[in-house]
Amino acid sequence: YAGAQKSIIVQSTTSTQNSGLFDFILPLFKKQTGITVNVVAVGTGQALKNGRNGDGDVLLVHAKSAEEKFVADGYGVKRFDVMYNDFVIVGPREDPAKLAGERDIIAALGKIASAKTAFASRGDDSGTNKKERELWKMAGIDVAKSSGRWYRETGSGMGATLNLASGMNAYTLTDRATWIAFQNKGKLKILSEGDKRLFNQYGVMLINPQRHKHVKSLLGQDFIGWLTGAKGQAAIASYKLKGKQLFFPNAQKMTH
Amino acid sequence: MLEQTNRTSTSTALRRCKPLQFKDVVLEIDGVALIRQINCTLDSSGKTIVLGPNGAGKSLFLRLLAGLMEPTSGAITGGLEEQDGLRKLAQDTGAPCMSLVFQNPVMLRRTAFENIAFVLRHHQVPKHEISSKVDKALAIARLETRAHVPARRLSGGEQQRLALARTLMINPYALLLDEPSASLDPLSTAIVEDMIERADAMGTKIVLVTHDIKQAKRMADDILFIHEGRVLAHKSKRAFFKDPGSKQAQAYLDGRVPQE
Amino acid sequence: MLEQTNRTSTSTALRRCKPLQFKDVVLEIDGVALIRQINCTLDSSGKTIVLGPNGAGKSLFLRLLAGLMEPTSGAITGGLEEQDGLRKLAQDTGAPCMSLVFQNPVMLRRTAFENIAFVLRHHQVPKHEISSKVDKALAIARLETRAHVPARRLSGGEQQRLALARTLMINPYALLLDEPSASLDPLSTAIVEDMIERADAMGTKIVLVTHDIKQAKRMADDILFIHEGRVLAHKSKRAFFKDPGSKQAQAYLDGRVPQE
Amino acid sequence: MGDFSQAFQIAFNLLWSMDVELYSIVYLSLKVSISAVLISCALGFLIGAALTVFRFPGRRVLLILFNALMGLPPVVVGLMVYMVLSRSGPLGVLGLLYTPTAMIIAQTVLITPLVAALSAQVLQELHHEYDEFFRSLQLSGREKLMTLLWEGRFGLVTVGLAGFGRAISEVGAVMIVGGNINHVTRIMTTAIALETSKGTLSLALALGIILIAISLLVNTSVALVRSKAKEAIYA
Amino acid sequence: MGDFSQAFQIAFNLLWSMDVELYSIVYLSLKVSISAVLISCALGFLIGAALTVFRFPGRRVLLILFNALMGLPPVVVGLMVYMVLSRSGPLGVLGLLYTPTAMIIAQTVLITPLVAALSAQVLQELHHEYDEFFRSLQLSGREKLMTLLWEGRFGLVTVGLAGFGRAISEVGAVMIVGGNINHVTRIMTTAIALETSKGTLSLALALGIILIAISLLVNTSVALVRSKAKEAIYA
Ligand SMILES: Nc1ncnc2c1ncn2[C@@H]1O[C@H](COP(=O)(O)OP(=O)(O)OP(=O)(O)O)[C@@H](O)[C@H]1O
Ligand SMILES: Nc1ncnc2c1ncn2[C@@H]1O[C@H](COP(=O)(O)OP(=O)(O)OP(=O)(O)O)[C@@H](O)[C@H]1O
Ligand SMILES: [Mg+2]
Ligand SMILES: [Mg+2]
Repeated sequence: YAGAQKSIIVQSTTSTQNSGLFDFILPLFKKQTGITVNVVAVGTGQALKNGRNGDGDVLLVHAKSAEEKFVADGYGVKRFDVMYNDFVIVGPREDPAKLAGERDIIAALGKIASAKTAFASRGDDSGTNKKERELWKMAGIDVAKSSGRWYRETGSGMGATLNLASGMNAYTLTDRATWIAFQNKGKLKILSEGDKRLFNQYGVMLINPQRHKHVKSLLGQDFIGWLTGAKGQAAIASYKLKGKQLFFPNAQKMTH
Repeated sequence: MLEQTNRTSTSTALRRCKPLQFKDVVLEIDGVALIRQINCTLDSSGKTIVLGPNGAGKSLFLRLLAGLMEPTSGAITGGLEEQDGLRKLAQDTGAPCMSLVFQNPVMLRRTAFENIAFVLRHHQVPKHEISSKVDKALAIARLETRAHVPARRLSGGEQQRLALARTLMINPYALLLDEPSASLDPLSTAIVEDMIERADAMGTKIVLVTHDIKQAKRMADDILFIHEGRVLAHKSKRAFFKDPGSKQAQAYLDGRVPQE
Repeated sequence: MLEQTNRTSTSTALRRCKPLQFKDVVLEIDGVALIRQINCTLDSSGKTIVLGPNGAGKSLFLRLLAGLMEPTSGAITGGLEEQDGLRKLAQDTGAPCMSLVFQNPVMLRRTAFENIAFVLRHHQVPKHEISSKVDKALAIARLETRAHVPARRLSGGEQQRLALARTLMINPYALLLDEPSASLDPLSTAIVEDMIERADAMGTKIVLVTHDIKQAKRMADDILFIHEGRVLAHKSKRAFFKDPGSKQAQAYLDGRVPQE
Repeated sequence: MGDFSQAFQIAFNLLWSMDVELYSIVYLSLKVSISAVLISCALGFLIGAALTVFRFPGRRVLLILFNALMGLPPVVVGLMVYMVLSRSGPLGVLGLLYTPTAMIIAQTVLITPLVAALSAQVLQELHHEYDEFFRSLQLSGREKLMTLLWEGRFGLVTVGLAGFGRAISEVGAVMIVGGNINHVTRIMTTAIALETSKGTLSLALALGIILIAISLLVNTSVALVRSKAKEAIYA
Repeated sequence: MGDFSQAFQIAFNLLWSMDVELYSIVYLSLKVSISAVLISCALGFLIGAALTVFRFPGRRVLLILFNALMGLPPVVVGLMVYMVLSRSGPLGVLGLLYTPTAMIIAQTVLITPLVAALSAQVLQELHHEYDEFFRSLQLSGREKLMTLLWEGRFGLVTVGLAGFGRAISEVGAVMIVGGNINHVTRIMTTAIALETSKGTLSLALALGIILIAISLLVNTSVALVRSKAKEAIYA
């Protein structure tokens, strides 16, 4: 009815929320369309589960294979690339494992493992965590054996893991956006970055209205369209923190 | 002085009750027999005075009589217990079967006024009558000036008088009193005895525990002597004071240790 | 029967105390004057019996005397209050300045045995003596068989005897008793009176509140009559019973309402 | 360590600047927690009193159960309420998930056992005192129950405050069922959790200080009302 | 919604399979929470008793303060302890952050006010009864305090259980200072939070069920000991 607020729920991850991206682009979207976007930021797995249960209209996460399975299982309509950034390795300024300047991520991880210096892993099956384990595997290191010793699985979100790394001067893998926005850096700094394998892709999809009738598919489509369209992409590109761009739009041209 | 309500007619009906009878009553707590064996029959009216040394089981006897405790074995019958019709009537009119005034006055965390009003409210007294009835009760207990003092701040004797006035308001068919004048001044004692006599005159059954032998002599119709959880004597006043019937009772009256 | 400890000599020393004196004592609670004005001097030994109607302020008087309440104005002096040396001694030997037996016995959530042991433990009685002393106290209170019953489950009279025995164990220089025989049987009353007499004979100051006029006649050295927060008479026993000195006191003794 | 003083500084500035967003978050926190506490007290006091007044088989087991449920983890409560309110849950059609109502439900589930167990404790002491008196007056169960609650009113206030304390400080349950949606379901504790995960610890601590200040305010008001009721004199 | 029954199934299987990892998590949970509760009771009972026994200026303010601190948010407690124990904090040299000790400290800070406020409530009722008796015996403050604690033992057990409930169910504080490090500082609640964020809700719920079962076990044991102590008879 008239005056009723148009709003949708987006299930997303903590990294997008913590980076401040939503706080920047959502008011723009609202101004242009009058639609309020309510973001529920949770762990990647929880976001997917909530999506499967139909507790939301749109899903925006960064775990490509899980997202594709989500769509393939019929929970989502169609997945679109939205933007990317990259992962970096941060660690203590003293850099006991001598990582500084090491572009090759595999070599960097090898140095950490052989120095047995503390490494904080999210250990929560999130997109970031999946990427990290994939990298250790490529480096041929069985971190499970060192769990509880130098390899610390924090079982929590990126922010909490960074707090822990900062508190115990540990190395960790983080997405660049969260890192730039993070305030409690302590003695941590970026020590390894730039490897192609550290690419981090975000995707967006509508939750399948055929499965969940209440899904606001029109409003949801509007949001996805905007995000992957010119205006949204421009908005993402223009979000800067401390003078640095955090996310790089890379949506395919979309028609609707 | 006793409040004569317009429920007198009902009350009289209620008083048509059977004698109260203890049959082989035993009460054990934690395996210790506190009431060892009691057989006795109390008339459905009149004043029974219960005597006996400290710890004899007098208070337990009253509790059993009032149905506040279940005997371990044996049975207590009579009163209105078995007459469902009358018991129902009692509940409808709000008059309880029996009413017990405890040895230690139980005071609600309210003012003296509210303590009495509470009891009335739970006995179907119409709202608009409560305030005036409470005032009357306070006058009986000579607590007019203490009406709005928290009851638990009253003096020992004041609390005892309040507890008694509170109970009399509900016009019970049997009134069980556990040392009601233990900490009363002589005047209050006289007034309380007078109130009890009036209740008796109306046909209310009185069972009164006391250590005041003068009081027993003044008031008793019959006397029940309890010793170590047993009834050693149950006689008319005259008979009891003539011959207490056991050396324990004799020793009790004399204030000395029973001789072997 | 009263426990005569090896601390008798100290106790005697302690008893060299000044008369207890009330000077213009007023006690108000919530703006109501409960003790209106009390001036009196109690000898440092002997048995003072306090009489007065319910709510007169007798228990408050004892509380003020024991230092449990502060007067709103006026002062209570004497005893060991001002003699710091002696007060210190009292604390070292564990004998309190005074000891009060309350109108309602205060029972710890422990057995009868432990209730007495508690008091002893807090009065520097050596550990190995406690058990035998407790047994003696229990014997005095005739509670040997109830030693291991939780105190709050004892009968009214048993609790009162326990409270008294507990207090006597600590051999106070002044013993304040608030209706100690109110719910005692005649034998217990006689024993309690005997115990009080023995304490008196040892030089302990006794202040006893009672409504039992016979008891007052038996025991008193002097009588203090309190009425509505005022001392209306303070005389020797003989003088008081010959002439109570006020129509209120006369009415009290007669058990009637004072005439205007 | 300047973090603490910095936090106080930020807390003060926030309050001083009359930040509208902060006030609406504070308002929602209080609204949710006070609603939950009122419902929990209504339920918990009744349960506590019923467990005290009525003797029935299983009573002791229930008492132990409620004591144990004081240890109900907020996250688990959040999960359970989530599963019920989720679109694919039994009450999904109501569309309550991610609303303040859902948060009130979750907090109510969380606190009711605490209130019930503690009030049973408070009331049992009183029941010892009054049981025989009530029975001698032939009070019905309902009458006993209501009277006991009134007699225990002073102790129950503290129980209610314990419930309030747990509700206002709780984050696990409301986070799951409320979703910490900005301007919709964000409350003090979820905001604190968010700021913590952003690493803005001083701001998080500042919010914490404000939360404790609110809690102090609530407790002080209750204490004032209570001392007017002259607790010491009646008890 | 089969999630619930599935959760019970998983919980049962987990317990049945004698999963070593599960047991070590349960063990650490109990170790941390019980340690914290014991310390909190030692402190909180004393504080509660002291606030009851001693009259001093500021006593009422302190009582209100402890009541208010029942609403201390776990995350805030976690943050404060984190700041103190962090490498750059005042006690950083001790290297306690991310150890079970840190978790015990955080939980102790969290629960002590709860225990203090509730025990003050329990003890005040008793103090009414005993105050004059104690004073007539000229007990010292310390003696009064210890006696009051003993007389109040039955009520204090429930207070302790409330503290235990809050400790064992708490996640915000231990997460921050413990870090939920696998094999080192992971306990039941942090594991539940982790599984929740992974979206494996059934497993999370299963762990919750186990946690409640443990809580039940602890409470049942306490209740058994307590009924041996014949509470009803002494009180
Ligand atoms: N719940 C209980 N547990 C254990 N013993 C009890 C319990 N209740 C009463 N007793 C014991 O039973 C005995 C009788 O108690 P009761 O209160 O009937 O005595 P009484 O005759 O009223 O004495 P008094 O004249 O002192 O009031 C006492 O020795 C008392 O200690
Ligand atoms: N804390 C209080 N608040 C208000 N009134 C009180 C308080 N304490 C005592 N009173 C009142 O003071 C009066 C005197 O009390 P007190 O207990 O001294 O009487 P008493 O002479 O010992 O009477 P009794 O013979 O009944 O024991 C009573 O009317 C009582 O109601
Ligand atoms: Mg008795
Ligand atoms: Mg008195």
